[in-house]
Amino acid sequence: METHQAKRVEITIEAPMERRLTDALQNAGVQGYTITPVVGGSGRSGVWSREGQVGRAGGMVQVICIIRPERLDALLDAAFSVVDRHMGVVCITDCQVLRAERF
Amino acid sequence: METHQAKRVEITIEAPMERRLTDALQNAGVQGYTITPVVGGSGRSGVWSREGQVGRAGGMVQVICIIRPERLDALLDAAFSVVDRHMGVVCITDCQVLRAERF
Amino acid sequence: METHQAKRVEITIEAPMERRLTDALQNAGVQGYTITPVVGGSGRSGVWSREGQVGRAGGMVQVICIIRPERLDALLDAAFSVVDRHMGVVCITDCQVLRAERF
Amino acid sequence: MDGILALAADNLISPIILSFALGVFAALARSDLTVPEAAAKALSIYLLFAIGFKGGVSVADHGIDGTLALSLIAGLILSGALPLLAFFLLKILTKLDTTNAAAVAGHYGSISIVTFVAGTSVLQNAGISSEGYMVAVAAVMEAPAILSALWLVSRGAKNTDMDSALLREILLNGSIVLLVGAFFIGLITGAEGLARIESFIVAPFQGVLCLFLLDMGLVAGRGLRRSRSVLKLGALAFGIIMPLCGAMVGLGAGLAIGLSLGGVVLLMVLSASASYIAVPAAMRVALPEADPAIYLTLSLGVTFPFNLTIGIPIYLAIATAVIGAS
Amino acid sequence: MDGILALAADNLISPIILSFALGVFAALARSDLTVPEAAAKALSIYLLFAIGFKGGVSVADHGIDGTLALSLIAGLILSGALPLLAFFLLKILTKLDTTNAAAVAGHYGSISIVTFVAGTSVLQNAGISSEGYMVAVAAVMEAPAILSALWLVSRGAKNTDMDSALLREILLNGSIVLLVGAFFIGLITGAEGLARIESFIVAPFQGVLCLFLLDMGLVAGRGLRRSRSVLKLGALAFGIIMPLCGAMVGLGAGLAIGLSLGGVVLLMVLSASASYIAVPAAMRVALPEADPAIYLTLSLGVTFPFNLTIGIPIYLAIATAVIGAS
Amino acid sequence: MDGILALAADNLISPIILSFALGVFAALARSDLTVPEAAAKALSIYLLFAIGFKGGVSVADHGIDGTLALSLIAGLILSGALPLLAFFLLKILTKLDTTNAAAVAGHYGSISIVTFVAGTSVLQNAGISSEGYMVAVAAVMEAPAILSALWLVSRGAKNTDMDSALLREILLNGSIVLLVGAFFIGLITGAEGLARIESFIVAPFQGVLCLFLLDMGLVAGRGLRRSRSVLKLGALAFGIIMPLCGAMVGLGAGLAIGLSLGGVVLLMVLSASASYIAVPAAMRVALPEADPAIYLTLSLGVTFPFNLTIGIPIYLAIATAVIGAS
Ligand SMILES: Nc1ncnc2c1ncn2[C@@H]1O[C@H](COP(=O)(O)O)[C@@H](O)[C@H]1O
Ligand SMILES: Nc1ncnc2c1ncn2[C@@H]1O[C@H](COP(=O)(O)O)[C@@H](O)[C@H]1O
Ligand SMILES: Nc1ncnc2c1ncn2[C@@H]1O[C@H](COP(=O)(O)O)[C@@H](O)[C@H]1O
Ligand code: NA
Ligand code: NA
Ligand code: NA
Repeated sequence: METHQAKRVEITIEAPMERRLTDALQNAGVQGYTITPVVGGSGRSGVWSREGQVGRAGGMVQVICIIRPERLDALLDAAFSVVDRHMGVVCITDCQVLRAERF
Repeated sequence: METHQAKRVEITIEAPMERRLTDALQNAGVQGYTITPVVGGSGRSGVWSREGQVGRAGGMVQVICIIRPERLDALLDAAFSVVDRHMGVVCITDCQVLRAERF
Repeated sequence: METHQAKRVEITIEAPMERRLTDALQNAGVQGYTITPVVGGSGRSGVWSREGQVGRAGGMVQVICIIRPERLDALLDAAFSVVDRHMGVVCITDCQVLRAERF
Repeated sequence: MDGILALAADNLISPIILSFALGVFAALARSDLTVPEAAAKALSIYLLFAIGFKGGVSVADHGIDGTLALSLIAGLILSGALPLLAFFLLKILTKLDTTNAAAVAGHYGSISIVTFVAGTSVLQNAGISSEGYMVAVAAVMEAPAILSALWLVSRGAKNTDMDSALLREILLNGSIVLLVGAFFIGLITGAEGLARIESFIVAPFQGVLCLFLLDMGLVAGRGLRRSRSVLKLGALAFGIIMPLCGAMVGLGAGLAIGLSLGGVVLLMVLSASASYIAVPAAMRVALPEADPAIYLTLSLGVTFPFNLTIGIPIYLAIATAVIGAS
Repeated sequence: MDGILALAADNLISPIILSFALGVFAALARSDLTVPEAAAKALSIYLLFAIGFKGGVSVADHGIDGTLALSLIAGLILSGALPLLAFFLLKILTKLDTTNAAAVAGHYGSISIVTFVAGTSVLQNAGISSEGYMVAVAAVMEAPAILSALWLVSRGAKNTDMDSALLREILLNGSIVLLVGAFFIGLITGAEGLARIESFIVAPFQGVLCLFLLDMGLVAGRGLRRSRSVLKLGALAFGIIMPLCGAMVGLGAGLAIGLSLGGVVLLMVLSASASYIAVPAAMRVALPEADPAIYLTLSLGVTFPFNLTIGIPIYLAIATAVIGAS
Repeated sequence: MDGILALAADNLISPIILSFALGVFAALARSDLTVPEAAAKALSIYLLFAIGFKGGVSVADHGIDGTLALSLIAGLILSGALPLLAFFLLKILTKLDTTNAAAVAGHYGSISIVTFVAGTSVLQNAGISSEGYMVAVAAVMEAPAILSALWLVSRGAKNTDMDSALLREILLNGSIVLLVGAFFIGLITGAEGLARIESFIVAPFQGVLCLFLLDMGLVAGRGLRRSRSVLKLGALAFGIIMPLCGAMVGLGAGLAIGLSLGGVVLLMVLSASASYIAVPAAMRVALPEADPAIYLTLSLGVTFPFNLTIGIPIYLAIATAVIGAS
């Protein structure tokens, strides 16, 4: 099966920033992303868990974007503008995709 | 610690197709996979979110398979037969695993 | 944008072992990790799903750690000491991160 | 006529309708108010269980009358036939291609259980009784419409992913199993069973419905906001004309099989309502090329609120006039 | 005898049992009916809170009688000892290895709170009162069985992952803390506290139980479907013989410490029931080599429905006969 | 004085407070007892809907009196002004930097709706009536405090991420929309609407509140366990002194605008309470440098239980004394 080179960018970000991040991505021309839930974690600011929480403040989500390599920089600039002063981890991996015309 | 080369295949697919995909994987001899939830996303067909939804129609899941490199093609053929006409993203990454005998 | 080489370790482990794993990680000096939910899967011990379950026994979670390459071995030793006799998959990928000082 | 207007007004200012409106407003205003998916599913499980159970108890109480079998058959036929009518209307009113038109048509043959519940509570407030087994009729109307929709597509030599697995999924989909199962539990345990769980499934029912409709309003509003562009005027017109036509067909069927006034109204409501849970899932599998934004927005964003607010009082008025006159 | 049969029949056609049956049916038929995990957990939190609270209020009302301490001690001993009996039976009836047999045995020393609730509601329907503190006995019976199971394995020089962290987890596991905590809240606030929250924890209780049992039926049915192969005839027999034997031991203990008829029946039910929440989690940690399919299917798929349907009426009949005769 | 102590004692041993205590205990003991996130959110949706609706019905019943507008204005001013007081106290009592102090201050200008509910139920038990529109006052007090906090930071030439998107998010945040929306639904449908859903939003209310407070106890306890180190003595003192000061300001405002005894107490409670849902989310966006451990622990771990247990009875006592005397 024919596969094509792409980049998988996984951004772990505070839930209250989610809409700002996806808006920034859209503005940077990134139309495809998938949001997955996060139930807890640990970092320099301590351990946290979503259990029993009512508000969105104390939680994070992951936004996963798969894009062509040449568009990576635009995406990272957009993501960085949002993540900058906030908690959040940006992790980029090389990957292969089927149906390259979709990206 | 000794690690072994493997492939990580992450298939984002519409929830109503989940059982069809896992059946196809089983038939192709892929016995190990992990299903993770997806809460929202965006693509060529627009933005969506699982919040408040009752049915499965408007949602996706991720199916993650870790397999030996030599079995990748069989898996992709099986996945593609299901994903083909449907929404869905297939993303393949090189990875290392512990305990290779399990894969 | 400047990126830095790192490792992404994704550990899929039974939910009752979650705290033991994160404790072992902390003891091995790994302070940063993110926990994501798993809703079902299949392996040598059969097919399972979290739907309708009340207890934690019949479920798994994913613990994702992003670390500097040189600290990978310490992390794997810690993870392996917990995963050893238990169900669980450890998958390591090369990745790039922004803001290397955080890892 | 005054009575109808009063009824319609009364209906419009009920907490249930206003909760739906609040949800739509919150979604359109882009508030972050949301009901968690698990909570929405739990509410729907409660509603299906309660509706089915009460229907079963009512049949246990009043006995099965001769029209039960006829009503079930009428339901099957209506569900199978209404998509043809819908398809025809869509071809006249809109420019949708065959696949999309068939997918939409499938939704209108099937039913919305919440619209059905709203119908029963309008009847209740008006002091009109109805056949308890109408719940079972609702259940049998869920699935045939899907087959009709797929037939409409395959007729055009298009490819559908229909197979036996899908057929089993359609017939055994969660909401049908729960509704029918609870119906039989109610039928078997009867008034005694009801007495045990009455303060769970009867007393708080209307309140739970408010929260469920709040959620449906949120989902509908989000859909409307995102799909404004796909809704051309013709499609909008279809979303209002189709339930009216469907209700007329339901009226004819109800009169033909001799249902009571309440039963006739409920059959009209079932015929007029459109699915937004079972059918969309089946369409994603069998007709992946059809655009969900179109069928979901029409069904949940246009027809559902239309029925809930003015549709039901109109159907009741028409049925009262026709049956009173005959 | 007629009375027992009538009671058993009455028990079988209650909405609660039928809801369980519906769940099993839906799972075996591979319907996509599911209860979200969060909803199932919420239901169980409600049930534990309500059960504990009502037990505490009942003790506050009737005062603590002399047998309270004795009952708690009896509970501890039963929970520790029943796994030995179970292990012995398993070695006779099945070919399970030591690890798996010990894991299963641990489940049967511990308890199922829903079986306990079903027991109290059968008593209630029969107009038989029982000691409110039996809830506390249920709580103390959760944990010791786990230690017995681990001892059974370590005796065989096998390795278990028992450590102080696990011990704390077992003793402070969520369901014990909630049950005991709610018991004390009920005890402290008494009838006045109950009056405030009665319409939440008493009136809708049976109805909530229906939905919870629907979910347990779904989980049990899914387990049965997937694990049919692991269930040999010997294991199946164990799943029915063990509760009967356990109930007899419970009967002896109840008589010895002088419980009322209702109390004796509840102690029998506790002894006969098997855990499917706390113990499985502990076993995954301490005995990862034991196969969950075996112990979960036996406990939830065989013993649970057996107790719910015919077990409890049998225990009540036996206790009535024995106590009436003495 | 005796009356107050009795009331305080009575308050302390209510199932609601004890449920909170149970949650804190379970979290500190590291029990794995948890309420799923979706269930916690569902409980809060229920509470907001019920509170808003009942407030609206009460206004529909008693009519709008002249002080409604005054009360809303008072609420807006209090919410905007209290953060200044809080900031001042923080600068005296603690060594927090400007950003953290401003973030904490914002929480104390805003309100906790559960504390408000606890206040209404203490009033109810004491047979004291209050203005139904106090719910609307609660709603208007949610947001202005956030703007004050941001002003406090920007004054120091620090950077805040305030923009129009955030402003819309604050004003249309889910809890405000639901509370105000339900208020209007109650106002429009009145006593008739209430009659329909009373057995859902009135009867089980206190019981649902118990489970919600169990969850809040768990969250607060987990916060306390993890953030013990960040809580210096000065901060702790602030967590108790600030609500007392806030209540005094609220008392003055309530007397000035001529509220009834009950209304004055509720305004005191609102002024004394601190937000832990809407404000934290806004702070994460606008003041990411502020440490959530500080503001959440203070608000939920210190001030919330203080108000719930002894704060409210004290405010009631003071208000009674002052109003009785005048
Ligand atoms: N090295 C890491 N690997 C994976 N997730 C991380 C890592 N560091 C931080 N995170 C996630 O990001 C959140 C915030 O991190 P921090 O800003 O360091 O407190 C944590 O709670 C984790 O969920
Ligand atoms: N480039 C992408 N990266 C990550 N997820 C994607 C991407 N494109 C599509 N998706 C996911 O797949 C779903 C369907 O995509 P589409 O078929 O393009 O509408 C989206 O809603 C996303 O959840
Ligand atoms: N090859 C694999 N790829 C992804 N997940 C796996 C794989 N093998 C096992 N798993 C996950 O690990 C769980 C336990 O595996 P096992 O111990 O093989 O039964 C499965 O239920 C899956 O969730
Ligand atoms: Na219809
Ligand atoms: Na037992
Ligand atoms: Na305040």
